[in-house]
Amino acid sequence: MTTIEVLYFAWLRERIGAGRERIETAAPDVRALVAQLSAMDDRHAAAFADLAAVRVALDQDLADLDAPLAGVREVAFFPPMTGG
Amino acid sequence: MTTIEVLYFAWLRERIGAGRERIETAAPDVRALVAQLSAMDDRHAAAFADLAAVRVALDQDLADLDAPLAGVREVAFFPPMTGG
Amino acid sequence: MGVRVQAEPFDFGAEAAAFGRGLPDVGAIVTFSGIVRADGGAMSEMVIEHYPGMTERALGAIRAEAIARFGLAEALVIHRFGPMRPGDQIMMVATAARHRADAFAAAEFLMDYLKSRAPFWKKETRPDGTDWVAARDEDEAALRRW
Amino acid sequence: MGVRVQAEPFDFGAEAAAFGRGLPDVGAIVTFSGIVRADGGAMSEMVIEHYPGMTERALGAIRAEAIARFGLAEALVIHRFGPMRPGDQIMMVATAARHRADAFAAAEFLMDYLKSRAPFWKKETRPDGTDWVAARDEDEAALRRW
Repeated sequence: MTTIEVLYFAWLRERIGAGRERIETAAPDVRALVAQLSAMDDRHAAAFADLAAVRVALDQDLADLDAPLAGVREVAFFPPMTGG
Repeated sequence: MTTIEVLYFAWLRERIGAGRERIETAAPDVRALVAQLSAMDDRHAAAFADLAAVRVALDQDLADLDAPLAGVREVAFFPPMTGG
Repeated sequence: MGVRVQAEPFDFGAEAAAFGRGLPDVGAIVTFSGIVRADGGAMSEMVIEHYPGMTERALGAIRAEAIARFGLAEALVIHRFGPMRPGDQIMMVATAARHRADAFAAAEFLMDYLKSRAPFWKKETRPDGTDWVAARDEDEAALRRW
Repeated sequence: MGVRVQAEPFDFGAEAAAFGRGLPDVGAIVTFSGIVRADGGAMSEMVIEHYPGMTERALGAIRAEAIARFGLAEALVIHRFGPMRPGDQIMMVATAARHRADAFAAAEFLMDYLKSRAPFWKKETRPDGTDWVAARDEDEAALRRW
């Protein structure tokens, strides 16, 4: 078990009701972490209901859902970006 | 015979030694006018020696060497443009 | 100094003028600026959220890639976050190169990557409510040309 | 007001800022500015000759075509003539559109046509003498993409 910071932005943040939480996890990859988070409560389940609309960054670099979590300290979930 | 203003720019102006001259001509098209001008003296002949390097405008619109001169009052000769 | 992420408005004219000063052997400067559209009065406020830390990191990487790929003499990215109103400047990029083709291509490259790879999210307030702007398929597709 | 041909220098930053003000429903502004390159010190002076009357007419037509083709809200062309030194601004264009693709394409279109279809000629002074700049094949080729 390690402790990671999980961050949420835009509508993921709003659905979950928090921008950041500290999570104890043994998840080997992002997909397993998402499963753990989704099982926490209805808010998390709603936020991750459509994974095609969710993007992830590991320690501030874009990654995909199958990326391993070994050594990662900060995981962020957010919708597709809309800057510019 | 009609009278037209003939203008020269850039190295055509320098070779001919004048930026503008009034020419009496019966030339039906630009090519005939070029022949008339080239026959005037060595300077004009030198300016028109390489027609591939000469562009023409009739009354301030780009045209080509076969364009008719009927009704035209101002003919300008110059090299390919290099603005911007 | 080539990337700035800030809540404060910036002066596009002053930034554009300062960007061009003193760059040796630069023949071409291109700027792009993005402005909040009113959409005929339908949009009253926009709020931009971002991911502090990752934003600077992502923009810095995109800028470095543009400089290397197009041989730029300089490149600048400024992007705001927080609340904005129609007519406000959201962001700008500027590129400087010897020739115009590189300056144009680099500015478009910066914009295409910034749109879909820098962590910003827009939320708009319209008469029927407030909602997050959906990403456009053509923005993702635009990346494929590079 | 969309075309200016002048001997005097212009203030790029001020022009760029003024251009963007008060344009309704514009989301994207692109500017290009052309600067006299020193070419590593090899070029000491440039003189631009033009064809008064035709210049304004040609630039006006190119601008009108860009506005129509790309649905621009506004477009500006400023081009200087006369003597200039390395680092001086030669010219600028600015385009305003709803979306960035049109603003970028219109600015490139304006530049491509202006380069080869507006009656300007550059003469450069270098250590080995003074001569007219030759037109580049790629500038003529650039027109074929439109």
